[in-house]
Amino acid sequence: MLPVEELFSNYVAVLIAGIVAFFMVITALIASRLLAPFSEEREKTTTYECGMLPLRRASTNVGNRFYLYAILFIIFDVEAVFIFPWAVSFIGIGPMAYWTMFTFVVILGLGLAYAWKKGALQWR
Amino acid sequence: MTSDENVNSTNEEETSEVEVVDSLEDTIWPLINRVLSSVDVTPERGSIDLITRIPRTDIIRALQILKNNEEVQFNYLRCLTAVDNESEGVDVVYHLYSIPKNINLTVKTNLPVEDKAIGTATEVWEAANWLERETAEMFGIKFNNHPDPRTLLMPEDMTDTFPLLKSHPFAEIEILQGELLGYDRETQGDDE
Amino acid sequence: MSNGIYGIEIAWLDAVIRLHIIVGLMTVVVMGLIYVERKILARFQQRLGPTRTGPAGLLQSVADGLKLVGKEDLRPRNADPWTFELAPYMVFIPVFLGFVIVPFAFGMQVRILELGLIYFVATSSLGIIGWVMAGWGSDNRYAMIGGMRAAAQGISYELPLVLSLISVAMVSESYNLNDIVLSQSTYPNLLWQPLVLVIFIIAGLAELNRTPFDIPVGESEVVGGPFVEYSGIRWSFFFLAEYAALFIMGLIFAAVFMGGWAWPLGEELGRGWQILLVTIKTSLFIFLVFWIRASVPRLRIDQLMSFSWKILLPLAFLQVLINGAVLVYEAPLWILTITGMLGIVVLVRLIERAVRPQPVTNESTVSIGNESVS
Amino acid sequence: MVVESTPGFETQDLLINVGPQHPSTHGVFRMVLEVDGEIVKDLVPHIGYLHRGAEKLCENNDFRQGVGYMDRTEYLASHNAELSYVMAVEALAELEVPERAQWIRMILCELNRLSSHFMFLGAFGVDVGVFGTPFIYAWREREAIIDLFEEISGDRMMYAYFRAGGLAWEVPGNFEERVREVLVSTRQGMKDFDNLLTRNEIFLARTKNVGIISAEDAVELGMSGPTLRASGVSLDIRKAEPYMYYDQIDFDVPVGTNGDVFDRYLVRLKEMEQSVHIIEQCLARLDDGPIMPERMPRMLRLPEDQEIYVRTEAPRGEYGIYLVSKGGNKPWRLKVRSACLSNLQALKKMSVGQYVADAIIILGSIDIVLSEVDR
Amino acid sequence: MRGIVKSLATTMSTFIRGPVTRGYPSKHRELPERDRAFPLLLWDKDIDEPFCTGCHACERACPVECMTVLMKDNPSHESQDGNSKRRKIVDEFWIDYGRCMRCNICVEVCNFEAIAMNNTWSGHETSVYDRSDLVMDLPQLMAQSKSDEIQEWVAD
Repeated sequence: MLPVEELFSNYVAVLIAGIVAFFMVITALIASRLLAPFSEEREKTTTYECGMLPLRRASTNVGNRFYLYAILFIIFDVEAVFIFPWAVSFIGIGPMAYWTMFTFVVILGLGLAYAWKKGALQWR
Repeated sequence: MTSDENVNSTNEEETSEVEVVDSLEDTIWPLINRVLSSVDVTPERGSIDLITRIPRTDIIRALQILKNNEEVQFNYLRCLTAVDNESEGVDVVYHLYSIPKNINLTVKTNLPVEDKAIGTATEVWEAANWLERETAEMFGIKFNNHPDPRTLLMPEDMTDTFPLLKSHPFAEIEILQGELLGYDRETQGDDE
Repeated sequence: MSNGIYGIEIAWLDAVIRLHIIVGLMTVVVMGLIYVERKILARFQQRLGPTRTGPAGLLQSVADGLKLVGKEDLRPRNADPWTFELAPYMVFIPVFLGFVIVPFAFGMQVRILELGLIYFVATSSLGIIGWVMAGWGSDNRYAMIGGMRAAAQGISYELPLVLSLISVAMVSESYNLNDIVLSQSTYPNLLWQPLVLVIFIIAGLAELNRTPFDIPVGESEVVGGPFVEYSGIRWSFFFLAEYAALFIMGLIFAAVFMGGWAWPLGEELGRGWQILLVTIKTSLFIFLVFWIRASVPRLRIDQLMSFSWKILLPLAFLQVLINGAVLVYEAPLWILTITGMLGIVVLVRLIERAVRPQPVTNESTVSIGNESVS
Repeated sequence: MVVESTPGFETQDLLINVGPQHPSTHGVFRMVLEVDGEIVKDLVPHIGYLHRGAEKLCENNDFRQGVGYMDRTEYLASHNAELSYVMAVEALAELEVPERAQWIRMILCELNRLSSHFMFLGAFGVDVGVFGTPFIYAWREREAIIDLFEEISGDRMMYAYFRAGGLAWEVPGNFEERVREVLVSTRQGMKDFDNLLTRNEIFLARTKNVGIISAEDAVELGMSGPTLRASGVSLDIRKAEPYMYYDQIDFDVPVGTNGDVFDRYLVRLKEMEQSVHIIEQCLARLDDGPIMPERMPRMLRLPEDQEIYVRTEAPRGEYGIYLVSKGGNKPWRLKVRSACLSNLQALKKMSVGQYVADAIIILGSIDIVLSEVDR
Repeated sequence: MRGIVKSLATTMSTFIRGPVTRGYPSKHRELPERDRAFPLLLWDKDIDEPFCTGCHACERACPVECMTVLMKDNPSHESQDGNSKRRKIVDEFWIDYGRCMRCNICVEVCNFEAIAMNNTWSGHETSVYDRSDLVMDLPQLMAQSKSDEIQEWVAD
């Protein structure tokens, strides 16, 4: 185990990585802006619609299935978040920790089974 | 092009008149005649299929009978098209096939030039839908009560000219296209 | 690692230098991967692949890159400017962040993070936002559908991926990639976790949007998906991100399941050998991805979702519980091997059952002969 | 131009325009999908982008010149398209086609069926989502067949090899052994496809119970060919109304039971085996002899007021030629009955209620050739 | 899963079998003798003039009307103290390759075997930037036959 200060100082590298990546994108974009030709033409800036003129705006409603999966995901991702700290420390704590998590997972498993039964996992 | 005398239609004339009456008995004509007893129907001897002519007022009713009658069961519409006979009007031609009985029948009906309208066969077979749309736009035939009377192959706005009519010019469109594509330069080159 | 390379002790400068090495490495590797993928796929399809640029087409990626830089960068006039412009950043940056933790050899990584695996999972799922932004911002139907599909798929396969990594971390008792690799110096994790390996590969393919899970970008349906409206350099960042993600996934696979730079029988190796080992193990994963791409069709969205939620997720949970039981009662690890193998059998059975059409029909679908006339 | 969507919360189905410039429309076909989520609510097909007026052109060209136009109506199975046309002309002109020419025609037509079905398998595999592999497999085998066609007729796609009365010229001397060589590679290709797709779980999941059309609907819509037979109707013109020497040949007609996309795939694959079988029998029956009738007029003229509707079994179904003659050396009216046009009519019926991705593979499973649809 | 494994095995088997394609622009396939690209005019080497007499037979037989032929009196005819037996000879000949549908009919109708389909690779690689460049004139149509680049294949 590393000392706490070093634990966080390592994450400075993550920030730097983000900045490096950002500059990588922006330099490439600037290089392209300088090198690439640009011609203003109305036809070019229409969206690709298989050769036809766009029928209407694309950003309309989204199928409600997607939201349902998003909700399910949040439920189970939270569960995963609880499992994360447990996974590497339960051996030290002992069987009690294991059975606690077991119960938790089983309850969520029942929840999944319920969602399944209710048809939430069915696309239609 | 020079040897026109070799045309091999020597024995055509003899066959047509005499054999029609005899050979019709070998075909499915008796059967069809029985089935379509309520309709005014005249037979003709086709090359491989029997051709029957039905007046246009009766045509859809006749087709219904042909499809639904147990003896013939023409459940398959092979083809629907038209033939432009210039002054004699336009023939609408239905090629029927009976899958259970394995028999063919060609049904023809004549439309006069001035009133090219006929009932729609989509009431009988769904297959007629696109075929009628194509025939309509190509020959200017109006299929009454057609469920989807848009153009099929032609542009949406091309509802006044009918390309497959004999009166429609063959080459004009091509010349027009050629000009659009820059063929006029080539023709100038040819004239040198 | 606190002792920097080249004796540089200042932490941030050290990080900057290491990250710049990564930038170069990533660019070269991605170009190489694109070339290798084209060559390998061509070979699977009995084609030649690129041959015209350079010897054996080696410079193909360079030519592609130059072309992309010099290509006109278009933005549809109905597109949402900010979403559209920011999407490449949002796709590329999270992928690049993933390079912070991946180990290339002992002591060869940007940083050892104590929560390395969690960090990896966190960054890799961030990219989905970029995909949705690209899809939404382009004002294009294909892009929009593609973006939605990418989101649905991304979040659905996130869970099996997370749980498979948790399972491995339970055996190695750490989220620290360095420790995970070191814990495998005798036996690699894949021996104890065969089912998890399969789940990881499947979920990994889905996270990478690779065949058979390439529905967000499916050429024959949504014509490239979220980035259909992107061109030139902006488009190339989606591509770069895709292949960089593939590279990272391969490295994680090597580190987590194959023991990274450690030789299975645990002898100390020189750095060159370690890098070679990591390269081989990574290549294995990448080759498998290419191989699968050349061989299988694409799933449909409902099948894709139900496969994740109904098959992978329960199996992954089960594996976590079994792992826990075995570890907490200190049972021998080979039990895990056996249960894992059983799990794979169950997985295969479930897949085959799922494939069977719902109304059960006659087994011989096509009857030869003339008899069945309607 | 772009129409603003009305503000508010009412549900609005997404209209997706697939084609004419889309990778999987197999040419310039356009369909407008009305989509709710991922489910197709409605489908409107648009055709006509490739309409060249082949029928009108043929009315203005003589019978020899017309052959070239027939090639172009069905560019993936040109031999089969030519066959209907020359058969129609032969029947009206009462030409007796020599035996050898008939056998060679049968071999070429069946080979063309093989090449066309390979094309289907390849394109269909790509529609289902395998990255290119089936396409290249298909191309590999198709290439062998097309090379053979090129050795025989001189062209790779537009053969113009059949003539009213027989064949344009004699086949090369090594014809039989070349056909046998091609059959060997064809078998290998079929095996590769079988291994690659037929039992692949993902492929099964994608194709089984998708795009089902019942036998009654298929007949009602005038579908033909493998697409119809997959629904369980055993209608093969080669069996029902044999032309050429198909009545002397032993072969089966594979029939599907479900009428889904998978059946359409499998029926074609099985049909290819039958084609190989037919070609082998034809090769055994092939004798020396003339390839054109002895008394062949230099300029073909047809009798007056005759008409004929000739139908043959092309790879995609019934390819019919309706030929009306009013004398002279040109047809008065020539109608091409396109199998694809009728099959395509069923697309809407098959696709509504399916997923967007399914609509694509259903279109692929019909195996359309747009130049035949539009003519 | 077993089916997927089978698919993987299939692709692996083709991986081992090796490529079947060629590096096209640098490597050409051998063309069969009968291969037909676009029509060309043939050059009578014995007399050093084209076989073609400009009789318009091909022009009339062409389904797409891509040919234009002009005829003239042969200056090297025997009556003009030449060594040629042809009284008339082709003056100008244009073929629009952009229109030609390569149906071989012009070759079949020719009574002098003066026109043939190009069966070399150069006949297949005729891309141009301008449509009008596809209209070939007499020297262009003769060039390949003059330089012995094509072998004529005549159907029996």
